[in-house]
Amino acid sequence: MELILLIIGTVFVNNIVLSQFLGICPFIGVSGRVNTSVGMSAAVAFVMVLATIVTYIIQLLLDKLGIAFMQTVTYILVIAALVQMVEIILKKVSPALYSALGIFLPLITTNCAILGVAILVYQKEFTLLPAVVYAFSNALGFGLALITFSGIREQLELANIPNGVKGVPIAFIVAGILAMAFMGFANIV
Amino acid sequence: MNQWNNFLKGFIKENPVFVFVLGMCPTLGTTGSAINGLGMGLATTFVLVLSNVFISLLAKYIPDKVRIPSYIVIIASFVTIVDLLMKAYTNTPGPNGEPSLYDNLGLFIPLIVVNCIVLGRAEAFASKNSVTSSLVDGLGIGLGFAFALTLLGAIREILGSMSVFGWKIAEGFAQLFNPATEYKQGDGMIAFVLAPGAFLALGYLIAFMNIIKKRYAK
Amino acid sequence: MSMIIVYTIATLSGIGVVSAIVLYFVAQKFKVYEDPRIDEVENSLPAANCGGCGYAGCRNFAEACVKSETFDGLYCPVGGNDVMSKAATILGRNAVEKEPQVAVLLCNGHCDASPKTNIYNGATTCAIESALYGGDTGCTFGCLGHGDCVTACTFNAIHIDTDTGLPVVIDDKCTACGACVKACPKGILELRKRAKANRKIYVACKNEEKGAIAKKSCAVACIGCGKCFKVCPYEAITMGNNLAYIDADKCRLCRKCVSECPTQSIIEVGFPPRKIKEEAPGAVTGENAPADSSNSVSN
Amino acid sequence: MLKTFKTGGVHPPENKLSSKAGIASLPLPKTVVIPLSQHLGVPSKAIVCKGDIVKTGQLIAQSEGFVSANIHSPVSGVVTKIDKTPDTGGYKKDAIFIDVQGDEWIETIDRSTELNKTINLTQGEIVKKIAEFGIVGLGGATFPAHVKASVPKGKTAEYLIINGVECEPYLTSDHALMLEKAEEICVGIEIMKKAIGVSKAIIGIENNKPDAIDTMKRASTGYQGTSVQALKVKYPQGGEKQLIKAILNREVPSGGLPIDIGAVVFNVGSIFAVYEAIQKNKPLFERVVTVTGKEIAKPSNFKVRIGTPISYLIDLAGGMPENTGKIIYGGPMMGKAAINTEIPVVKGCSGILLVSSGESCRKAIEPCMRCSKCVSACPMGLEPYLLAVLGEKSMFDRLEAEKVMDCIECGSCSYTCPSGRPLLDYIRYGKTNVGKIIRARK
Amino acid sequence: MAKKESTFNNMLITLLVVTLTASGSLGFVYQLTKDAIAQAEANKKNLAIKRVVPEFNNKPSEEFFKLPSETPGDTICFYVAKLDSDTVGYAVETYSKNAFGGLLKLLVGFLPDGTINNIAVLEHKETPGLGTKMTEEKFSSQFPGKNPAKFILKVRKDDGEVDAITASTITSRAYCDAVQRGYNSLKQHQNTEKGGEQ
Amino acid sequence: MDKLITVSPSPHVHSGQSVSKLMYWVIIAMLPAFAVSVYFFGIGAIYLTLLSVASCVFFEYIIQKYLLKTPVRTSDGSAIVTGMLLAFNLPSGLPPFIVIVGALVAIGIGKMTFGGLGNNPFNPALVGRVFLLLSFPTRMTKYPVAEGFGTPMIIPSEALDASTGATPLGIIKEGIKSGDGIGQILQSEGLSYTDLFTGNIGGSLGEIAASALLIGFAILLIKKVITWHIPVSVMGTVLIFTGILWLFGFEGHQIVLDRTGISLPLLQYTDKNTLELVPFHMADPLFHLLTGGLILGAVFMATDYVTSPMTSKGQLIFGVGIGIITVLIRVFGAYPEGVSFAILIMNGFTPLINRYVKPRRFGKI
Ligand SMILES: Cc1cc2nc3c(=O)[nH]c(=O)nc-3n(C[C@H](O)[C@H](O)[C@H](O)COP(=O)(O)O)c2cc1C
Ligand SMILES: Cc1cc2nc3c(=O)[nH]c(=O)nc-3n(C[C@H](O)[C@H](O)[C@H](O)COP(=O)(O)O)c2cc1C
Ligand SMILES: Cc1cc2nc3c(=O)[nH]c(=O)nc-3n(C[C@H](O)[C@H](O)[C@H](O)COP(=O)(O)O)c2cc1C
Ligand SMILES: Cc1cc2nc3c(=O)[nH]c(=O)nc-3n(C[C@H](O)[C@H](O)[C@H](O)CO)c2cc1C
Ligand code: SF4
Ligand code: SF4
Ligand code: SF4
Ligand code: SF4
Ligand code: FES
Repeated sequence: MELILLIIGTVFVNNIVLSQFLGICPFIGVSGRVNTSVGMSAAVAFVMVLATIVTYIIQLLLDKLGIAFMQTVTYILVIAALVQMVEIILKKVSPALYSALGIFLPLITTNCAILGVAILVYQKEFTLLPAVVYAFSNALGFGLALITFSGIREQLELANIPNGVKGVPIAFIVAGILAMAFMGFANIV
Repeated sequence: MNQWNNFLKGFIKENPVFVFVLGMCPTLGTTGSAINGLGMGLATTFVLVLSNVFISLLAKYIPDKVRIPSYIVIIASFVTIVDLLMKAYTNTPGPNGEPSLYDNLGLFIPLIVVNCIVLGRAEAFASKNSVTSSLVDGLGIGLGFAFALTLLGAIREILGSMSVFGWKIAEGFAQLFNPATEYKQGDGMIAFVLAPGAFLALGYLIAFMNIIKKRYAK
Repeated sequence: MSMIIVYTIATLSGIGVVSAIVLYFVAQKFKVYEDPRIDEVENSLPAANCGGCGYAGCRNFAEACVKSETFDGLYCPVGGNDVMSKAATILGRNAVEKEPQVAVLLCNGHCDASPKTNIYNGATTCAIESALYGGDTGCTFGCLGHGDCVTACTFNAIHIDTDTGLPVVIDDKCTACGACVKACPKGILELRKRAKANRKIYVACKNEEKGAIAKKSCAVACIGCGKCFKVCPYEAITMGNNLAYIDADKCRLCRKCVSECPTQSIIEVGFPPRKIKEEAPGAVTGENAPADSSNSVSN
Repeated sequence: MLKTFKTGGVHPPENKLSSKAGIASLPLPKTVVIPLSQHLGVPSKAIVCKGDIVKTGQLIAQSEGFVSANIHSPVSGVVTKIDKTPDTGGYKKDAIFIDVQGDEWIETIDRSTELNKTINLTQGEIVKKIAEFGIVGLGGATFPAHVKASVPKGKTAEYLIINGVECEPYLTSDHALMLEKAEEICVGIEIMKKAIGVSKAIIGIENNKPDAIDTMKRASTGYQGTSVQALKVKYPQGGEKQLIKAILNREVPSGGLPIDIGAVVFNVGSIFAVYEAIQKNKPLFERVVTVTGKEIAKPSNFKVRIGTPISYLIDLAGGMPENTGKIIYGGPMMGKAAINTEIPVVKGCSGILLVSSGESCRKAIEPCMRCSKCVSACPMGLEPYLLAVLGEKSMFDRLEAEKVMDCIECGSCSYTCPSGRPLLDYIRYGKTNVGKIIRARK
Repeated sequence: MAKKESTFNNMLITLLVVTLTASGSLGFVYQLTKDAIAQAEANKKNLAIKRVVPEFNNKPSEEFFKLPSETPGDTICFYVAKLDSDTVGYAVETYSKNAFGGLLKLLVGFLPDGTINNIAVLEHKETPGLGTKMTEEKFSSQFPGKNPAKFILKVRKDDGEVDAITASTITSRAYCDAVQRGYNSLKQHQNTEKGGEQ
Repeated sequence: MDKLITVSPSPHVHSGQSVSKLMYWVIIAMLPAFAVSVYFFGIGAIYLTLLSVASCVFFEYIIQKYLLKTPVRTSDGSAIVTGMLLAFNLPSGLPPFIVIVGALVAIGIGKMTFGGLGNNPFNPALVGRVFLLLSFPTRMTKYPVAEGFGTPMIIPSEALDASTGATPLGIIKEGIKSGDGIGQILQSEGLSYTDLFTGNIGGSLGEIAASALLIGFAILLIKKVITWHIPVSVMGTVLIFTGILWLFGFEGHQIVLDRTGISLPLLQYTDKNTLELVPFHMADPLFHLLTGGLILGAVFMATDYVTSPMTSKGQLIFGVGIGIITVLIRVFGAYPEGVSFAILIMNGFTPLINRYVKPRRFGKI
């Protein structure tokens, strides 16, 4: 039950994109097409869970040695290596999966959402299971926002957007209204 | 390249926020007030300048295949240094118990490491240019970023809390509209302080900059 | 030195080295062949992996560059022009310098010359009107004036002249991309060689009907009388389908044909005003010879 | 019980002004112009030359392939020239010009009016004769009738559907024909049944023609397997896919033909033409044309020789009203607006509609407000608003994915759109281009 | 600029060198800032305490104890402020779970006699512009100087003496509830202490 | 003949329906509800509506004419509808400044930024309303006590506490927060179903009178402006969902069987680390149907053409989504009313619905 509430809270109430402001760059950049967003969301979910597990273990080590301040450096190194490894392996093992998800992998290294969630897991003092659930539901939240958003953008492609706001500005404005709508979920858990 | 132009380009022509739309998370997440925006901008500038300088120094010696990991480590180190320094020296709460600057920026300080601007400049500029150029480039882009964040912060603060850099402009201003309203107590449109306002304000700001740029180009 | 520093160094270096080694072996073990140019292009990119180009990361963008024939719609906002030209060098793409051309409208049926015979009241695009109706002036070959070409041009090089109702190409803005030529359902836009000072001489008519009928629907129609054909000293003019056509490659811009045309359907553009007295033919060629040779240099 | 199709449809004001007018014959015009492309498919080839003397019913242009049709002279006289003549859109097409002299028919035609019920020909002979006598569908598409009558191998027809729906507002030519030639139509149906090898035929008639329903019911009682089905009034019930759905509750699959679900559809006019061809040896050179309009003095149905200029018909119906703003060749929903009145009547012309200048202009175009009224109106279950934008933006791959090729161009969408958007214009544009792409792929 | 050739050896060495230097310098900076950071952390707590209790000269952030609250399972933290070993006040970290956004945490400073000295909001999830007005003068100034023994810590709607924040009765109630809870714990503590002395 | 003949592709006739006719029917359908609000709130209702409509039309005109330089289309009536619906969603007695800001946000951000009528993905009036709710929560959650023509036109902020109250849902929410049972709360407030039907309750201008809104619904249906799908699915879902939650209590233990409510235990996350069993109160389905602008939203706002799905199947999904989210927010969330948010959220999903829910294609194999 607690975990279910955690999922709902993370996906809807404290949506990683719309209220935590993490992973905005891919949110704006890769949201032109619904299909691409689906691939991106899946890739993020995969890496986010994996990275959370690995950094969770690293953190145990850091805490043991009393060098928690090394968090940023070690996390990013590990995440970067991890992503690259996944990419290489995926390319060989399952080219189909690679062409569906793999192309998003490099983009994910420099995505605040992954590192951000890893750090948040630490700050919220989760144990491993809630940490994984938390990471996964953040990825879900990211996917929810991204896919909805790309649907809107695909539709806007057919609309007559005034020149000044075409492109990036309108994307932000849509995100703003979406964020406003999601405020409705405030305190739902 | 003329260093002055090199410096200036970060403000308008190659402004990381308005033009490249990079580093959006801190841009949105830390601009609830002008001062936070400025703080975040300066912290990023610090990392950007130092990593630019170091990478332009070291680029020659780093083999191609490991350059990205090496750069990341270098950048991450500077980020950690900023983090430590800010934790030590900008962590004093305000007189009425307002959260400290460090608390306000929170998560976004370590996240400088994944800010695309930093790695992007390292790779695209610093690794190929002289130390001075890289320094100026880092300063220009960094301050351009800081400028954008401060501007956005100021706009959101003015609209959202009727103050700027903490200074209340509300009192006199609101009376112009309707002295009778609650407004004179200095409420702004709170939506602008909240998440939606960040997106909206940034959207319109970029649109405005686009239009200006187009006019300017003509 | 305190233990903290030792731990720090040990952990970080440990993690660094371990991941480097693991990565190295993983990379060896799971090697896949890929076009080496992708690597090269990727290396020339900023590796910011920001997604600003619309692709999922720099490598993805590099692949797109290598795969596509041109750089249409491919642009790295972080690297800017430098990076793009580097990528172009790697892929050997900048060799495609074209002979400068410009779009020209082969119709002069402005409102006065070709009065309306019907009111067209459908969707205002040339493609749609021409699918059902030949045109509302009686000439079924001429410009419909709804400006599909204007919409097609991404360089703002065409606009409709409100007085004549015909599109006008601004030579300096035209990049000869040919979008308008493709867009025009009447096939009356043509890419022609660009001459010095944007001079050009061409028959502004595509009406294939017999002279009398053509003349009836449009005062400035080419009636296929062949007078220009006879007068052209360079055999640049060919006749066919009741029309004269001037081959831009052969035309030396001597302007003899222009005055021959009984319906003024040959148009000259970019020339200085004529002197009252007729110029000697030698002088004309002399004047224009350098124009031709400088052609390939300029632009 | 009234049947109808389920998806979409609209109900424009019917305005059947000439429904009581009967079919009038009219004097021959002085000259006729016979375009060589009067049917769907390859244009025919003229086999007469300038100066040739021709008789009524004589073959003057030959079919140029399977999907093509013979053309016979509608009058007797002299071929003055073979030249181009503008079609309704102003594009010039080849045509034979004939000066009328007298009215001498070729001998083989049986000009008597008595009903001939006995069918002597075999299945193959019937189809051959239909082809020979230049019969094309008179319901509008002018598809060569012999092609439809030759059921391809591997397919079997189960039902012959007779299209007496005439769902277009204003038009009454089929109505009038059913009232006057019910018996002949029933014999025609027997011929067609034999040709395509079916035993069941259903005549579909909309409920706004109760007299035609009665007449056809009475006439068809003697014929086994032929029945009349009354239908609820709804446009475009005359579209064959909708008609089959309404009567048989079967759907022609996307991209398929009626024969795929065992149906063949013919218009009542076509059936009458078949009757005349088989029983009276009369090629298709005249047809019933409705001349109508709110302002016209005498809305009428005329029996007209092909090639007669429409100005001639208009004069006989009381002349062109002062304020005519649009001349529609066909009905208001699917007809083409003609550029002038010099256009000749062709095989596919079922009516001439004169619209006053007040009504001839379209509504001003406003932005689409996504009211989805066009979606509910589309009988093919398409999304016209989307197809139109995609067409406008030339996004052809998406158009194909959105099934633009299924559109039957009925115009229900443009008719309903509160924003007055020229939806069908853009959809047609899209169809043309997608069609090109599909063909190029093959 | 010519790129450096990559071999396994120089790659490994570079990585090693980079990480070594990086971690070395990081460790160094950490050593430098360690104390300042600890100082700042402690400072934060002390500053908050300082705001709610009168002048003191001990280190309350180190002199604290916890008591179970009225609700079983929860604890309430007390910081004792002393001026030259005289207790001048208690900073009580109290809470209410009935605020609009759920949990509301306050630091209430009491004088030894139970009079409220000052209140600081530590943690809340109230609506900006509504519930957050509890930090504003207009509302918060109602409390200092009042002793809950005589002052009814309830909003006027519930027959108390506190003027609720406009449109935020819920927050106001929770605020009062939290203060009351702190006061009760304090009394309980003082009673047991007295009891202990006896 | 001298006159030029018109040519155009088919069809050559038109249904005669037009944007402005549809919009004016919507306005007419809103009039009964408007009349009720004038009856209860007096001049204030008229002032608020007029100001909102005027500002919406004004901003649309200015933006089209001077900023976008596109043809001015204010006469199509859509801005009037937006203005009226915005006013219908505001409490009477607001200072003009707030109303004008709302209109600017609705038209400027919600509509014209996207290119005007037909292009906006979100319901403009609701964008304006929610923006105001987030920006001026105090003013936006204070509803004047209805005193007919005696109600003050603009309530000064000093008098805010004295002359305002909350909506029935707000009352319940607050009551629940302080741990009371539903029946108890309603009894003390003296709310009856007759009041809910006739509009004798606190609330924003247009939401109060269920009966008047239903008359509007009938008008829209009869004039074929809208179809039944969205309103019925929204209201049906709310009835069913709240009904389930309400009935759920009978199987629970802690039941208060009174006229309007029951309470049942529910697990709630009350602290960072603890999960507690707290009493859970639930008003009955009819109460939920008649309050909180549900009918206003279902009939007038969710049905906005531009922002709702194109197919009837899609519209049903859309309506069910709105219903579910509304109940979730009302019962579990912070806000007493959830309709505005629910509609906006589902507006966000509309493009996806349109993408995946297609009409049944004729002859689909
Ligand atoms: C290429 C082509 C082939 C056709 N083949 C057949 C056929 O084999 N059998 C048949 O019954 N109809 C056939 N048709 C006729 C169509 O089913 C249809 O009756 C005709 O196009 C006119 O219908 P409409 O007026 O509804 O458009 C064919 C049509 C086309 C365009
Ligand atoms: C929208 C639409 C409406 C039609 N309406 C009629 C009609 O009212 N009467 C009719 O005979 N054919 C109508 N047709 C043509 C029929 O689809 C079909 O082509 C015809 O009945 C076949 O018979 P035919 O080949 O003898 O013409 C319509 C076609 C379409 C696409
Ligand atoms: C957007 C919104 C935010 C709210 N935030 C709070 C809040 O932070 N604190 C609070 O006590 N009530 C809050 N409420 C509850 C309402 O203001 C409720 O109407 C109020 O508690 C009852 O009015 P009263 O306080 O004047 O009795 C909020 C309501 C809404 C709609
Ligand atoms: C049935 C119907 C409902 C409408 N509902 C709304 C609404 O809720 N909010 C609004 O701003 N406009 C509404 N409009 C007006 C118009 O559609 C709206 O302004 C567009 O969203 C603007 O693009 C409605 C119009 C109709 C016909
Ligand atoms: S579309 Fe291309 S060829 Fe035509 S005018 Fe524009 S730039 Fe020139
Ligand atoms: S040139 Fe062609 S495309 Fe351009 S307006 Fe004329 S007809 Fe249309
Ligand atoms: S014209 Fe095509 S899209 Fe429009 S309603 Fe008819 S079938 Fe549907
Ligand atoms: S009927 Fe017209 S306005 Fe309505 S959705 Fe279709 S195209 Fe748009
Ligand atoms: S700054 Fe780019 S994803 Fe966060």
